[in-house]
Amino acid sequence: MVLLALLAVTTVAVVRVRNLFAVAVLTGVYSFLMATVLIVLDAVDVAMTEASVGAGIAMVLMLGALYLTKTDESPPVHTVLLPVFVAGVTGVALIWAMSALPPFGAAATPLQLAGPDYLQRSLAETGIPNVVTSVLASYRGYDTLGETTVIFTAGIAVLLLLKRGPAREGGDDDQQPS
Amino acid sequence: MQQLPVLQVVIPLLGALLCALVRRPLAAWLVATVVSWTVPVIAVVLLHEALVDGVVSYHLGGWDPSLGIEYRVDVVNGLILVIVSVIAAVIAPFARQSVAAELAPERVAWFYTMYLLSLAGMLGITITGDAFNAFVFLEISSLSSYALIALGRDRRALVAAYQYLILGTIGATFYVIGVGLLYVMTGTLNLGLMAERVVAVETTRPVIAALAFITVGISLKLALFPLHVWLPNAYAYAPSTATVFLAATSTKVAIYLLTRFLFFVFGARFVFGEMPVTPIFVAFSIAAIFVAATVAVFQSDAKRLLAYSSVAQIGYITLGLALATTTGLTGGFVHIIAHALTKAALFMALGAIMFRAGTVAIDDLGGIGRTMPLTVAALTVAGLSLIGIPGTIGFVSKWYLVVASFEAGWWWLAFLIVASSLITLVYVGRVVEAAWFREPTAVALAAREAPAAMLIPIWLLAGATIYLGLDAGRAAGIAGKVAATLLGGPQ
Amino acid sequence: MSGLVGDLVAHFNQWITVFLMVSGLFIVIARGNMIKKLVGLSLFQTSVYLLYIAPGKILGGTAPIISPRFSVYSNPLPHVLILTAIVVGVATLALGLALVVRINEAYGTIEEDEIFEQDSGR
Amino acid sequence: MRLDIILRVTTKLLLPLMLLFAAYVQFHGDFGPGGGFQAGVIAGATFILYGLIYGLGAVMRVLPMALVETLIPLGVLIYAGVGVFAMLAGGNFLDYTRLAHEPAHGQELGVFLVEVGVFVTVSSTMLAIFYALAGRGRR
Repeated sequence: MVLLALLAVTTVAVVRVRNLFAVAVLTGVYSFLMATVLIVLDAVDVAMTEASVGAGIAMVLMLGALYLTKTDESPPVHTVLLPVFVAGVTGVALIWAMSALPPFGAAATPLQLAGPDYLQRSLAETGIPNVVTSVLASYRGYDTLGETTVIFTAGIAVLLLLKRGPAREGGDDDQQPS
Repeated sequence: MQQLPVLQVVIPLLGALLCALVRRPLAAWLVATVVSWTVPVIAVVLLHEALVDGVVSYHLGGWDPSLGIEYRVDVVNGLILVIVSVIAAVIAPFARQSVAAELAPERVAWFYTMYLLSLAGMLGITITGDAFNAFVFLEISSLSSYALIALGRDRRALVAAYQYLILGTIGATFYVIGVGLLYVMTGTLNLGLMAERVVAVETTRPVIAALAFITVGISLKLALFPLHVWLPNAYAYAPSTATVFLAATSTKVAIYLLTRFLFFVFGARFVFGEMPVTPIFVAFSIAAIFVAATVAVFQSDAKRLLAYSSVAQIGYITLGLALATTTGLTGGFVHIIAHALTKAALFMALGAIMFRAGTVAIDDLGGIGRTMPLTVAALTVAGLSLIGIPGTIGFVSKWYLVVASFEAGWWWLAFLIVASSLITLVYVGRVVEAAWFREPTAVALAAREAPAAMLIPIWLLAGATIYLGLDAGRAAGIAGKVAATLLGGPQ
Repeated sequence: MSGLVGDLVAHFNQWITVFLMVSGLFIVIARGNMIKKLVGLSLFQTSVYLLYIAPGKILGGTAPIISPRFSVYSNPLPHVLILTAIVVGVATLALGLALVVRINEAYGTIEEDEIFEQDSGR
Repeated sequence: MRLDIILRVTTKLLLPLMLLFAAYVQFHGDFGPGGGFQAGVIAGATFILYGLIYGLGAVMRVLPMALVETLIPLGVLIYAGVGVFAMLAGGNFLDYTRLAHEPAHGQELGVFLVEVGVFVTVSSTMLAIFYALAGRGRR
C-alpha cells in the first residue's frame, strides 16, 4: 500500500516537473516502484522485465533522446479543460467498472476457475517448472513470436529514421509549398 | 492444406525478414512482389473453405483454443483477408518505380520490410481468434505504419507519424483495457469462448465498460469522426505507395475488428438492442460524412483532399454497421469493398502523377489530363465510383444503405445519404475539372504518361469498380452472407 | 490477511491504478512537449499492467514457479500478457523518441505549438 | 570520461560478470524468473556500457553495424524457423512436440530455441538503437 502511494506521488511529480531530465529519472523511480509492486503481486518475471525495461532501456532511450533535443518543457499554453474532461470521463468509467470486479486476491473468480489450467499441465507437458516461461514460449508462443516481431519492427523503424545514410537524406529539407 | 491459415500471416512475416536480410532494393521488391502475389491465393482458398464449411479453425502450436491461440476464418474475416491481400497484390508492381523515386536507395529494402510487416500485421489482426493476439498484431501493423508514414519527403510527415503514434497507442491501450476487463470477467482470451461466456455477465458494469473501451479504442484506429485527427496528415504526407496501402486497408481491418467485437463477442442483441450504440454511431457517422466531406472541398492538395474524403467514406461504413440490419450490414460491407478499390485506385493515380509531375497540388495539376490521359481517366472513373454514380460499385453500397434507412423508417437518413453524394461530387469535381478542362500548367506539360507498371494496376482497380458496379450481385452476394453470419450470432 | 483488510486493499489498489492511468492520459493530451507526451503515454500503458496482474493474484499464493514447497500459485497468464505489453510499450517509446529526434532536427523544437506555427506560416 | 582509469578498470571487471549473468538469466529461465528477453536486455546493456566507456569505435570493432543489422532479423528468423520446422515435421506451426521423439523433450528444445531467437533480436536491436542515437550527434 505504501508502495502504491509512492507510485501515485511519483506520478504527480512527473505531471508537475518541467525539467525533462528530472522526468526521465522519475520514470526510472516509477518503474522500480512498479516492479516492487509486481513482486508483491507474485509477478516476478514481469517485475524483472519492468525493472530492466523501465529503469534500464526506457531511461537510456530517454536520456539519449534528450541529449539530442532539449531538456526543458515550455509551460502549457492551452486550456486544460478538454484534457481534464477526457481523463476524467475515462477515470470515472474505470472506477465505475472496476468497483464491480471480483474482490482482490479471491481464488473463486472466473479468471481463476474458468481460465486454462496451465499450472496443472505445464510440468507434464513441457517439463518446465516456471509456468510463465512455458505459457510464454509454448502455449502462447505465437504471441511471443509477435512480440519479437514488434521489437524487430521497432528496431528497423528506428534505424530507418535515425541512421545516417551515405547520401544526403531528403527527409528534412524538402521545399514543397503547402 | 491445413496449414494455410498460418501461412497467410507467416509468409509476409518471413518476407519481411528476408527483405531486411538481402538489403538490395530490387531483391527486396521481388520478395515483396512474390509475397504479395501469394497471399491473395491463400486468402481466396480460405474464403472458399469458409463459404463451404462455415468456419476454418487452426490451432497454433497444436494447443487447444482454450490453452493457446486459435486462427479462425469465417466468411466475415475471409472477405477482409481477400480485400487486404488483393490490394497488396495490385500495389506490388506499382510500388517499384514509385518507391525508388520517393526514397533514398539505402532505405528502399527497409521500406519493403515495413510494408510487409504492416501487411502481416493486418492479416494477423483479421485472421486471429484471440483478443490479445489481435493486439500484438495490431501493434506490428501500427508500428510499421508509423515508420512508413515518417518516410514521406515532407518534414510534416514526421509530425504526422508522431501524432498517429500517440493517438494510435492511446487507442490500442484502450483496447487492451477493454480486453482486460473482459478477460477478468470471462477468464478467456479466445473470442469464441468469450462470446459464449459473456452472455451470462453481459449486464455487469465491467462488461459494459469493456464495450465502451474497446469501441472507443478501435474507433481511434479506424478514424471515426471526431477521432480522425491523425488521418489526413498521415495520408497526405506518407510516400505514395504507403498511402495507397494504408488508405485501402488499415481502416478496413480496424472496422472488421470492431465488427467482430460488436456482433460476435458482445452480440448484436446486447449491443444494439440494450445499449445506445445505434444512435451514437449514426450521429458520428453523419457528422463524419458531412464535416469531413465539406473540409475536403476546401483542400488545395489533392492527396489531402482524398484523405479527408476517407474520413467521410468511413462514415458510410459505420453507418451501415450501426443500422445492424441485414441490408445495412450488406451496404456497409459492400462499401468496405468499394472504398478499398476506389481509394486505392485514386491514391495510386495520384501516386503516378506524383511520379511524373512531382506534385499533387490541385493548382499545379491544371490540364494534366492532356499529358497523362490514361491516368486521369482512371482517376475520373474511380472518382465516379466515390460519388456513387450508377454503374459503379459506389452506387451499389449507397443503394443498400438508402434501402436500409427506409427499412428502419428513417427517411431523413436516406435523404442525407443522397445529399452527401452532392458534396462528394463537388470535391471530386474540383480535381477532375482541373485535370481535364483547365489550361495546362508548366508542370502538366512537362509530365508524361505514367509507365505501364503503374497504369495496369490503376486500371485493374478502376475496372474492378465498374465491373462490380455492373455485376452488382457479386459483391452484394458475399456481403449479404457476411451480414447473415454477423446477425446469426456465434456458431 | 483478514477479509476487511483485503477489501480495503482491493479498493485502494483500484483507485491508485485508475489514478495512474488518468494522470498518464492527462499528460498525453494536455502537454505540448513531445517527449513529455511520450512519458505520459508510457505511464498510461504501465498502469494497465496493474489492471491485468492484480486480478490474477490469489491471497496466500506464490509466484507461478512449480515447486513441491507450495500449493497455491497466482495465475500465470496475466503475467505473460503483460510481459508482451511491456515489450510493445518500450518498442513504441523507442520509435516515438526516434521521431522526436528527427522532428527536432527538422524544426528546431519539440513543442507542438511552435511546430504548428512553423507549418502554418509557410 | 575517457581518461577515467577507475571507470575503465571497473567496467572491464564488470563486463564478463554481466555477460555471465545474462547467460544465467537466459538458461535459467525454465526454473526461475527470466528468459530470452531479459537476458537480451542485459547483454545489450553490457555492450552499451562498453561503448559508453571505451567509445563507439571500440564496440563497433567487436560488433559492426552490418552484423547487428543482420542479427535483428536473424533472431526472428530463428523463432519463425522453429515454427516452420515443426510444420515440416507434420505438426502445426510452433508445435514443439514434433521437434523430438518425446513430446516433453520437444517442448523443452523448442522453448530453448525460441528463447535464443528472442535473445538475438532483443540484444541486437538495443545495440542498433544505441548506435543510431550515438551516431546522430547533437546539431
